[in-house]
Amino acid sequence: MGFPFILSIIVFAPLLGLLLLTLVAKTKEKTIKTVAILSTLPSLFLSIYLIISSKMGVELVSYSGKLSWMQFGNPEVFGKLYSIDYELGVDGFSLTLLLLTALLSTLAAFASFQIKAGWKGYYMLFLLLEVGMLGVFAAENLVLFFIFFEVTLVATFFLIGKWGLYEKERTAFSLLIYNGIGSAILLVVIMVLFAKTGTANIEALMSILSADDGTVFSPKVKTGLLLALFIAFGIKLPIWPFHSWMVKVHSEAPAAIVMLHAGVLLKIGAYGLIHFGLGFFPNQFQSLTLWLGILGVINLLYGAFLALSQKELRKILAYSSISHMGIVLIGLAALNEAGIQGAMFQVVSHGLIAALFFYLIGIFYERYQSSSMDDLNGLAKTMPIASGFLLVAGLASLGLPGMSGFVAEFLAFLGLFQEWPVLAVIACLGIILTAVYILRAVLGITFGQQEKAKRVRDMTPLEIWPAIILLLCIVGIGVYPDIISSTLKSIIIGLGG
Amino acid sequence: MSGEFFIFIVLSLIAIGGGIMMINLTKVVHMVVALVFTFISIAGIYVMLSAEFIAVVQILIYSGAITIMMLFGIMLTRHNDKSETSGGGFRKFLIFLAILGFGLVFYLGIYQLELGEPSTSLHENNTEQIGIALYSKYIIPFELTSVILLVALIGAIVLAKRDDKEGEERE
Amino acid sequence: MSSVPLSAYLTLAIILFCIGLYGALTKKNTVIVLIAIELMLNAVNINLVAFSKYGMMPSIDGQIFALFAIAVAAAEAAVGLAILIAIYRNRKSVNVDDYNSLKN
Amino acid sequence: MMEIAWIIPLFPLFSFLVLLIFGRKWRRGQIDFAVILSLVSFICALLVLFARFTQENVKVEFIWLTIGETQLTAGFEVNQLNALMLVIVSLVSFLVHMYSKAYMEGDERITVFFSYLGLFTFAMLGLVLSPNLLQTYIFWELVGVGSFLLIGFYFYKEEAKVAAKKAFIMTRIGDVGLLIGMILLFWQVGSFEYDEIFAAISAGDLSETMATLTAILIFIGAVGKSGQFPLHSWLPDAMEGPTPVSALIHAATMVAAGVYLVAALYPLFAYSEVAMLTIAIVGGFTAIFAATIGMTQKDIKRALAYSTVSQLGYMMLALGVGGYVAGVFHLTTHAFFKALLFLAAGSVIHAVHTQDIEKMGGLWKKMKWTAPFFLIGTMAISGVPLLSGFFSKEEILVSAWVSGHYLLFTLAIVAAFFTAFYMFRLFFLVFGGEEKKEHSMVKESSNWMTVPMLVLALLAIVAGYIQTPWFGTFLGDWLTTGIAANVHGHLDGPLWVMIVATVVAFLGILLAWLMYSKKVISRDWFTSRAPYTYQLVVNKYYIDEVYQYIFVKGSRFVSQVLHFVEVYLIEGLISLVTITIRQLSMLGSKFQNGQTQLYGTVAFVGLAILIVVFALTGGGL
Repeated sequence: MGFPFILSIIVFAPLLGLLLLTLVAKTKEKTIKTVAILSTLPSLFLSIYLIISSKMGVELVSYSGKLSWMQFGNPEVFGKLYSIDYELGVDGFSLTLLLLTALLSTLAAFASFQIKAGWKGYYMLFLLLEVGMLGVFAAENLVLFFIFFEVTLVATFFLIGKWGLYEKERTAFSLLIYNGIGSAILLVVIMVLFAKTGTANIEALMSILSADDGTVFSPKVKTGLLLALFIAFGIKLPIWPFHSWMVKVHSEAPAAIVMLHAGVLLKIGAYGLIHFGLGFFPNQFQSLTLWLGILGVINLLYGAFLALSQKELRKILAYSSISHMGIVLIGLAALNEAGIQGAMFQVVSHGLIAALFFYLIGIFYERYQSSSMDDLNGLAKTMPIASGFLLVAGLASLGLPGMSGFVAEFLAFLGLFQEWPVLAVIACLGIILTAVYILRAVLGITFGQQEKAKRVRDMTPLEIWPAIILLLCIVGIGVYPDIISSTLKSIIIGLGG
Repeated sequence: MSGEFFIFIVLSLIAIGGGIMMINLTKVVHMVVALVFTFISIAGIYVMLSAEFIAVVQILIYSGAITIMMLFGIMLTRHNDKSETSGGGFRKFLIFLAILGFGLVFYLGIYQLELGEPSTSLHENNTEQIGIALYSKYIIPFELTSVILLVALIGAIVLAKRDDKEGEERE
Repeated sequence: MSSVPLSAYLTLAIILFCIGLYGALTKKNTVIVLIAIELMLNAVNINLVAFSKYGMMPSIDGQIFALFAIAVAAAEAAVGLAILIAIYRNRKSVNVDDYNSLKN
Repeated sequence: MMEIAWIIPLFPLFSFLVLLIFGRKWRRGQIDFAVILSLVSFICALLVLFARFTQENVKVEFIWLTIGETQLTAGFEVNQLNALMLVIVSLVSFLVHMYSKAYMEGDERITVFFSYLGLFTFAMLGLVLSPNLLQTYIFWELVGVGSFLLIGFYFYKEEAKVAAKKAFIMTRIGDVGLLIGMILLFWQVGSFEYDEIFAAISAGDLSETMATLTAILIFIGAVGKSGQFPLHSWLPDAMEGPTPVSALIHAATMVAAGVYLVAALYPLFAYSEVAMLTIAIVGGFTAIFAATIGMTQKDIKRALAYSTVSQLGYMMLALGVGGYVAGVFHLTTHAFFKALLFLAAGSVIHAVHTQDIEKMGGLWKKMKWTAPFFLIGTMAISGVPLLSGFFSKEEILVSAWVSGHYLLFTLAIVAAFFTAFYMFRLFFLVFGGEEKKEHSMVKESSNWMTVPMLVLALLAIVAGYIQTPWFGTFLGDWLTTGIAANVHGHLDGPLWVMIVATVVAFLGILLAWLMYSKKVISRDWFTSRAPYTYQLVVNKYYIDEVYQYIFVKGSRFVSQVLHFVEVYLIEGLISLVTITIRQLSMLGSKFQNGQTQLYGTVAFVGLAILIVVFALTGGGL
């Protein structure tokens, strides 16, 4: 295994843009934006290239590799050589997420045009955030993963704290504290694993832990570690009752950042649960599935019910995200092929749909300075195209067949019905509730008489294309899911699902 | 009870008594004077430990120099000050408790400590031994100590000297 | 031969050290605080000298150390007093509680 | 021809996409384009049907999704049932396209309307062609969306918004049942394919209870889509959509999808007696229940909607009592005459600009074409002999009689009487009587609207002759060949059944004539005698109110409670944590008062505690 060139370029290409941006004067708005968008492109194209050249993620080994980074410890004294390498590598799932991240970053960079001041700082942080997100998915090493994980946290903190809406500082701190706690717990887990096994490489850990018959860790310790992972990633996902920071972020952060936040950052939680929780401790995971399923159903219904009583579109979507993450959980709770695949599909699909929603919210906000149902009532009259997209996004979100959300939901339920039929029946209530709150929100905004006779221009052609790209992805996955299921499949076999 | 032990008891009592008086007296000048007893009795202890030279140095430096210096310090500031202790009763109690615990633990650690045979040759030409050690083995630290003393001298003068500018402003 | 055991000296040192510590932490007058610190140093010196005689490897080194400690303590006392006087000139107080410029 | 049957739904899809993308430009050309595409689609469907007469079933599939070792497929299948449905759907769709060209003229969003029509037609054709349950479900939802979009077409009307939402959500409740049933079936059988499900059933791999459970769950889906009790109330509200939509979706095609689903999965249902009985009871109850409401409605479209609900109940009843052919047969004829009725009603509404039948009247002379067409439709639905409805209804009655469920048979007879009554009530009130002043300017609609009605009227007359006791049971024989379940091509019932049906129909017509045309019997003869019953019926048995109270208020209540939990419990816990931390830090900051002695104290006390603790524990902490 050589140096992971292509992955390194994918991950660090935005950093180059960041360095370039330091050279641009603060006032040159156009240049800054152009540089920023251009510097998100290499990652996008390279990840598309990667997914194609690896035959949809089947032959990926040749792209991973490592570089010795730091080593300590004396084998003669401690019996182990502790080494942390610079290792990048992807499997089908992370490759898909890598592509998703690169795509959403480009689109979000585009959507960031609405930022009114401080472009330079904004885009620099934005690119840093992208590096972090890409790195999280490409890291083959827990320590590296953690570093990138923290980079995203820091970047988001500043992006929200400086460019958010009304309660931006509070929100930023809320984000920082919750995720800080999660990170701390994650760090403890990583350190314990590292100290006991002497390696931080994910694959090596997987093979060590799966071959472990209680000599490295006793089963109780493993359960404890798994629970710690649940909390660490559960905060990120978020699992009820750790969700309130995320609602705040959804309603206060700039729309472009929420695109990335809901689209990618929340998915790190799911990615971590699947990759580490399930990958490292499959047996313990098995014994916790019932609780996971119950939490998933709570997430699903709780989010749905709360979305039902909100007035603000952003909040509705925040609770809808909670609800949709419940589907990830129930998919994992099923712990069979269909369920895990459903969870993965949901991760990708919700990323796309949430991004589309918040892209539109950014557009509404630019024109109306609001995303409340009261202020936007009757939007179909003034902005027919945007309302059309909103309606489609809503339909996708409520799991309309032919769109990606359906495939995910369907698979998750398919899996859950095999394992926990009673839970699944309760969870099915969520399908109906989702339809109710989504329609209430979407129809409340688009339909009806426009009382505020404020004339605004509809989406310009330039604004339409990101929405179309997202929509094409959503419909593409929905119509022919096999296009990514083969990519995702490779990991399920690895997990022994 | 041997005579040596008797002397030790007496010296110790004087030393501890001086310390306690230091804590309990109210006038600052009295406190410093009370501590002179302690310093002198410590010198006596040194003699018992076959360290005549140190005992002499102790009397010279502590009982003489430092005490006098402190008295000067008091006189130069607020000589008739009555020193109340700071902090509330709770804090004092807490400190007392902590010190008690601390002392107790260490006492438990040492109260039956015996480390081999005592030296028998220390009192023979004690000063000579010290001189030889200082000028051979410890020559570099010794010289460094002189540097420290020099620095302290200069530093003390600089610090204590009234700043001219400041002085002008004051006057 | 000797009837005074090592532990007696060490106990004396501890008691003196504790008294000094108590004084250093509770007294308000800065001069007393300084002198209490001297007392603590003295207690340590007793230890050094006691070990020099009753230690595991008795030698003159302990006494030398005590000498150095005395020298440094003297220097410290001089500098401390100088600082005290400098502060007193500014604040017109020797009360430790008034020296709270660390706060800002 | 049959191998390329997949192309049939693609025409409307193409039309949908083109109109959606280029909607703003070349309006007129695009509409003609849409109409032509729907015609092409109809012709292809017709060719497929003819091809199916001579050839075997065709099934083509590809892998849609891989789950581990299991492969889910998608594709299409042509058999008798869906070949027939293809023709019905594409024909009605084509006629409605034509009709809408005139009906929607002048609406600035006409291209949007046509694109939605395209979407719906695509979904409906796709539903019909589906070879497995999963694909059926997919298109099942898509037709729901098409319906939803079209109901909410007049988006600025509050009622339209509410109706669209209601339609979507209520059908979705049914859909969830279908989804659950489908998934349960999948875990039992290991496949979504109809063939394999039937094979498993005939092999006896499915337990009786499981079959009943899944069948009833799937039937819930059909209940939602076909507006059966208790999920019927969305269908009358759906009349907020443009009338051609009501004709296409809420009369002829989509609402019949529930019946189609039961028919397509007939072997599964036939396997479980409980399920069959459930279907029959729900269908029979709905038939009479909706018919009673239909008698009191004042809105022409709502009256027709309740009639649709009632007729769909009839079909369900037929399927439930084992009349597979009867159900499908009625589905076919109903599609024609109900579409005709709706189109005619639309024509009337287009002319008089009201939907209230009290404000109509005397239109017979004004609308030379529409009125006879409406009469034909009315006669057909009432079961006047020699029209299509007569034959299909008679077939259902015979099935019910033969199956031995005499109570259901009685229900069906009574429902038939009610049907004849309320349909002719409608007819007499709208077309009979005195001409109203405000309608003096009323004109007959354009040819674009009358021609589709003409076609449908002809079909409403002749469609019955494919299955009659006299001229042969062509439909039944053809439909039942090669079907897994034990169904009969035709049942020979006693002759008196036919006579009773006829008599009942005529009695209903007579009563309506006496009440609304001759006015011999006072119109409030019944209402004055049983005012409470009348109130109950006119308010649709307060079903909507009950739902409003239980479900809408209920979910809002739960939502409020959870909101409370969110705001006070979770946020409260969080603020408890933050307040504790803040208080602790305030306490901590008190130590930072700049006094070295305090710092020293704290440091020393900490050290002392550490030392003591270590001493006590021996350092092995």
